[in-house]
Amino acid sequence: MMGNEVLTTDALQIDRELGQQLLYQMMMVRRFEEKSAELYTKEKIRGFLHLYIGEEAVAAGVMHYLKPEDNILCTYREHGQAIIRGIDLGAIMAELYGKQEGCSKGRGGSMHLFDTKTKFYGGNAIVAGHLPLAVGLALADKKMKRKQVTCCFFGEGAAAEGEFHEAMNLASLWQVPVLFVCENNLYAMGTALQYTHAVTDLKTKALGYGMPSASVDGMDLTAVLKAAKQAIKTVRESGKPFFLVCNTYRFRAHSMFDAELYREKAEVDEWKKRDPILQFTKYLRDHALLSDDELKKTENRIEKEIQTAVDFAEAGTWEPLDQLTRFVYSDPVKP
Amino acid sequence: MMGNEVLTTDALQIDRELGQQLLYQMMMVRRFEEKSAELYTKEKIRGFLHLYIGEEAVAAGVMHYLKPEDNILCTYREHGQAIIRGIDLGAIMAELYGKQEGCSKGRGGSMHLFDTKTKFYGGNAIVAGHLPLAVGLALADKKMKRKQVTCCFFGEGAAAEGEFHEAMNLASLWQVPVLFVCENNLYAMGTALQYTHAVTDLKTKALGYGMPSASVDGMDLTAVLKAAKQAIKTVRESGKPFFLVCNTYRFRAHSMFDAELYREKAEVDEWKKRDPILQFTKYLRDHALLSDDELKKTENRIEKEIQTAVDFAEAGTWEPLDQLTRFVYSDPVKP
Amino acid sequence: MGETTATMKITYREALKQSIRDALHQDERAFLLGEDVGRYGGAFAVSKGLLKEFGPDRIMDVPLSESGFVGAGIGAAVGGMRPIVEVMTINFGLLAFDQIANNAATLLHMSGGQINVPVVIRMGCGIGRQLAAQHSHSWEPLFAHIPGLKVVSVGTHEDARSMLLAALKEPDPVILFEYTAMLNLEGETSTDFQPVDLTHAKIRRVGKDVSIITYGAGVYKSLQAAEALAQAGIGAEVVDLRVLRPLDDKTVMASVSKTHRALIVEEAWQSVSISSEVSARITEQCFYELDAPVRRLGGVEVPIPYPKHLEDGSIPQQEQIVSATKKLLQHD
Amino acid sequence: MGETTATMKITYREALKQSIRDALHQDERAFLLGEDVGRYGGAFAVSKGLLKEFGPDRIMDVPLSESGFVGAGIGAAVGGMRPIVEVMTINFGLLAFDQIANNAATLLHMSGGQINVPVVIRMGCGIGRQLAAQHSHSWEPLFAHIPGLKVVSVGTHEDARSMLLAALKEPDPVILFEYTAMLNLEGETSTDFQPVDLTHAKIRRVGKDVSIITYGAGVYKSLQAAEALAQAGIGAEVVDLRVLRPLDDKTVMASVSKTHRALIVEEAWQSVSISSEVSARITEQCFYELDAPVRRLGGVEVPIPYPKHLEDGSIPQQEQIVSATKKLLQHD
Ligand SMILES: Cc1ncc(C[n+]2csc(CCOP(=O)(O)OP(=O)(O)O)c2C)c(N)n1
Ligand SMILES: Cc1ncc(C[n+]2csc(CCOP(=O)(O)OP(=O)(O)O)c2C)c(N)n1
Ligand SMILES: [Mg+2]
Ligand SMILES: [Mg+2]
Repeated sequence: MMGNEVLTTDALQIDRELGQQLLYQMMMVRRFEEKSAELYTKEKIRGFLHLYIGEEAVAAGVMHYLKPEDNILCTYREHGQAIIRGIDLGAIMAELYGKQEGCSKGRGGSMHLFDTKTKFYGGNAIVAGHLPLAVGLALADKKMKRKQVTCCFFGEGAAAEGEFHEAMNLASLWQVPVLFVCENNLYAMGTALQYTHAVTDLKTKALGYGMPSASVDGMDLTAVLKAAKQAIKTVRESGKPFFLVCNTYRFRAHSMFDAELYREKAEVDEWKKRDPILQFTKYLRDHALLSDDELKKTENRIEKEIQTAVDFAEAGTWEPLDQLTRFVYSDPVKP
Repeated sequence: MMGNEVLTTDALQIDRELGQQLLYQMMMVRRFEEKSAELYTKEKIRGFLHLYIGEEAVAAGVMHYLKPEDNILCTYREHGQAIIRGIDLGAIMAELYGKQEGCSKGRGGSMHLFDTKTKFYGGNAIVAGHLPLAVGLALADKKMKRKQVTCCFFGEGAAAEGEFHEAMNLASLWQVPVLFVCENNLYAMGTALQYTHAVTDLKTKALGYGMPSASVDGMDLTAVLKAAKQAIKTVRESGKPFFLVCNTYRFRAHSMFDAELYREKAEVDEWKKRDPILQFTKYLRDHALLSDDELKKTENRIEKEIQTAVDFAEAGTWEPLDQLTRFVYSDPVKP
Repeated sequence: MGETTATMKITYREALKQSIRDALHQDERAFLLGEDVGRYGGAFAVSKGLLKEFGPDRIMDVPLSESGFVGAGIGAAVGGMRPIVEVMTINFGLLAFDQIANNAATLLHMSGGQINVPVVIRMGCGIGRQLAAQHSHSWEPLFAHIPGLKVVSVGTHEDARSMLLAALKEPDPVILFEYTAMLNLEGETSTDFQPVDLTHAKIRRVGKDVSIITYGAGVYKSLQAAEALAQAGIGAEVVDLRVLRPLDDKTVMASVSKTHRALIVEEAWQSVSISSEVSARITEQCFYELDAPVRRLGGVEVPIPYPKHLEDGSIPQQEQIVSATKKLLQHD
Repeated sequence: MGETTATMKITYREALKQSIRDALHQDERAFLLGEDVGRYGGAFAVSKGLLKEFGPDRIMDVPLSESGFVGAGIGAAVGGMRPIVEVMTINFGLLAFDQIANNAATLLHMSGGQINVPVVIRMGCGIGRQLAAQHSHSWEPLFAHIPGLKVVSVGTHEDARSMLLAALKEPDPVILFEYTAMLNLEGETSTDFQPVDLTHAKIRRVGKDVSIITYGAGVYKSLQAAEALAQAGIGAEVVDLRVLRPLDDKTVMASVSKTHRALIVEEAWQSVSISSEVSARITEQCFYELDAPVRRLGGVEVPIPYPKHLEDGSIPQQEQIVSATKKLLQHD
């Protein structure tokens, strides 16, 4: 019958269940976003839509080690993190539709997924603007003596902003437990890494802040798991920040408004050979942790769940126009 | 009679004339500022007044290698640079008075000395706000194929601002000839270095930008000269930026509104033993490059020149109130 | 209101300090963070002594990095603390403006009501100390443009003593402007500090002939002008807006409907300012009550010059308030 | 003016692009720098093809660092170049606001007239693409508050084609707002591009009954509303402010003195806005000409929501302009 090999990497033991769960997460993110792109074409989803396709191993690998009480902050390219965090799929899709059943009541859309229940603090669309917030959340945890990690995702483009510098320095000075995860997908919109940073080995940046750092192949889930385990352990135990660079690639355009003039198709194709889902599927198969049948089942399950989410979003309702000015100020507290 | 020893350091040959000229510059800065403090007490000078006393070797040493066509940008603590650059002493003092004969027509005051004739671009009072300007000036030079260096002074406190990060990265990416001079006087107002930066060896910061760097004892003029010569040579020849950290100390309060609660008098006294003027005077004497008589003459000359400057400022005139809205927009160009 | 209460003399600085002290005593989640608030004692000595009293966890010195530490304050508020962030002066506030406008002011909305941001951001503000163009800004209008923020202005000793405490009770971000030129000013306040509310403008002086509407450093100046006007037999009502966003239209319109004339006084540059907004609202809401066109007396539109006579000339002074008011009354 | 000139159809995007091309051809000191202006072709394809035509020294991609590269643009202007700095959208403009307000706007003044800052800073602006709270700002009022800046708004194809060229001739910093929601819009312009001036508002449509005063994305909307009003027999004059700082009072007052009624339309949040200022000035300068109170129709004061119906509801639409105008006329 099926192999039940248990793989011990430095990071963790990947048994059948865990392996398939991680694969499921990555596939779900992939399929959800493919579906979203389709729905965008159908004008069900509007505004900006930034896909994570190709980068799934980063979120899956890093977030595996986060606990429910840990804080998460992301960029506008955050569907992957939102799904893996376990925000209700229907609520995410409804948010992309702008329905009031969405996780941000439809007010935010794709770039602003929020869910305080799972400590998911956006969905932030000012590049690097959430880094100082992450430091502040961690500071609050430290002050309140909550042993939590704040995990903050951002792109390599963000690392050129002044906020990166200020946030890194503050986190290190204050010794607060933030994991800074730089998703280096080599491009900031159409600006390649070498035009954004004078130093392209990004972990070098941490030296100026006396912060421990590591960089890892972000296309390889097992490598991300290994690095993330170590990084999160360090943060959790020391209460201090860590800078983790995940080298990855986005297979799709920056957003739905992108003619991709700035890179060659051949380059994209080259990277697609390193597709994290293909790689991890092969890994599981090679170690007899995944059968064709199981894969098929996972695929089917994902299709169904996505369909349910889409149905939920379709059935969702528009917030009445007369509620337009809600959420500007808090409702007065009843004494 | 007098020795005529010529000293060859790695940096330069200090002969009698040069040695005394450098000493004169530092003493002039010192005396000018002491006088300014006195005039502040007399309410002749108002607003903020930031003294450079203790840090004179930094400006004297670095600026020795600048050419007339090089650009200079400073902070609000810029009397030293302005004097050494050769802005008319009377015009500087008149500016401190706010008279229209001042180098900024009295509009700027102590924090905003400007003189385009000597390519002196302020006197900038938003901490780190002039760093991007410096990069831009250097970019213009590069584009116009002018072989000039832009020398930008700022404090170690400024290096925590996002603008520092952005300017360093841009300068390095664009390969523009900026010398970044960090005047590390250990305090940003009352906040000591270790509360401002997670990494206190400031030249480490340059690593994240792939920029060459050096740090030097900023109390020792000969050391500054040596480091500056090398740094400016590098910038001038390569057309690329350099990060020079000068470790120094301010003997006086941050500004005239400072009770100095944040440091011990003993610490200040300790540093005063390393007074750059005392050190360099001793150096010249030890090498028989300065006689008592010459020193006395220099002192007298300085007294006189300062008195002339004060007289000029006193005799200066107030800009009529009906001209208040000048300099908001340029006067229309006559066709 | 009618009752006599004991009063005491206190400087504006001391009133501010005592309000911070009270805040830190009342709520253990409250802490102060900003440049030089601790070891230096505050750039203007407002927080002098507090580091010793409360320790470095509650009086936090921060590096020069306005966007970073204001953003961290916002994050800490989201995380359940009650940060009092001090931006040394409003002149450096633009460096943090993105954090304030794009994060503090929008998180509640973008999250569909999930996230409150109970942060208070204090900024020293205004002109009057010969600090020249980069250090003399009156940028209240910029912040008052942003929905999601409550923007308040501390124009009196009473408010200096109590406004912060009220601000800390708000579930939403409050920008609190203090006036550095007033720090040494002594004033009379009640010894029994009444909680102030953060929704209402306040009539600082009752009058029947004209409404002088103002805020911040304009309040005492306008009160002095009103004294002078009283000598000339003119009853000027002085309205201290206090809350610059959202504006308390009711109090303003009630006053103007009574006096039928309005002069709006502010130190900020006049174009696109609080006085523009108030003027427009009066036109919209009580045009037919007006016996004369609404007049504004705002800052001269020039980067502030260093010399005293030019600096003084850049903002409305008492004499100008008096003469503008008189002119307004000649409109009958 | 009476003469017939040949016209052509052009999109707003293409008009902007051609103006940049012309600028780069006309002045070798001019160069464009901004995020993704080169290899990406411009976030909204405005500069597509220009990298190829002009090379990377004149079409410079920059890292995400708004304060840094805007400041560098200011510095390069001081150094004798004529930088056209693109801040991708105004939403990121606050990150550069300190550089703009404290450096670009003050250097001339602080230096006593020694330093000119001939920089042009272009910002994509406005709402209308469902980009939600952090990406839909109409922050023209914030910049219009700052003396030392010229602030202009590109409301028509004609201005899209020519305003940049005029801006580059200015010795002082110009902030130039373009409207991303209009990029695909086709319009008619003269083939013979007349230099535009940067001092005057422009009457886009003559009318005698009411003045609709607007700018930016409000211009075409107001013109459409005016068409609709014409059907109802109402002659609306449409005034495009164009220059938001310094405002051209003369053109505005002439129009209002003629029509005796004014509606001010803008998409920016209404409080402390351009419309507040215009309203206040009308009150000050032609109160006695008014047959009805000045009315404003500005943006609803809410961070912009993502869903289309709520987004549309956040700004004045044509129907509202029509109905507000009619209401204004019932005031006789
Ligand atoms: C402050 C700011 N500037 C510019 C933008 C426009 N923009 C959105 S995403 C992006 C590129 C960001 O690149 P990176 O940080 O590498 O993240 P990625 O999109 O590659 O995941 C840019 C320029 C923005 N949203 N915020
Ligand atoms: C952006 C900004 N924040 C705060 C201030 C107030 N301030 C003026 S000088 C100063 C300290 C600067 O320290 P440093 O850069 O080390 O220079 P130093 O004064 O020691 O020469 C501070 C906080 C300012 N002027 N600008
Ligand atoms: Mg990227
Ligand atoms: Mg210092």
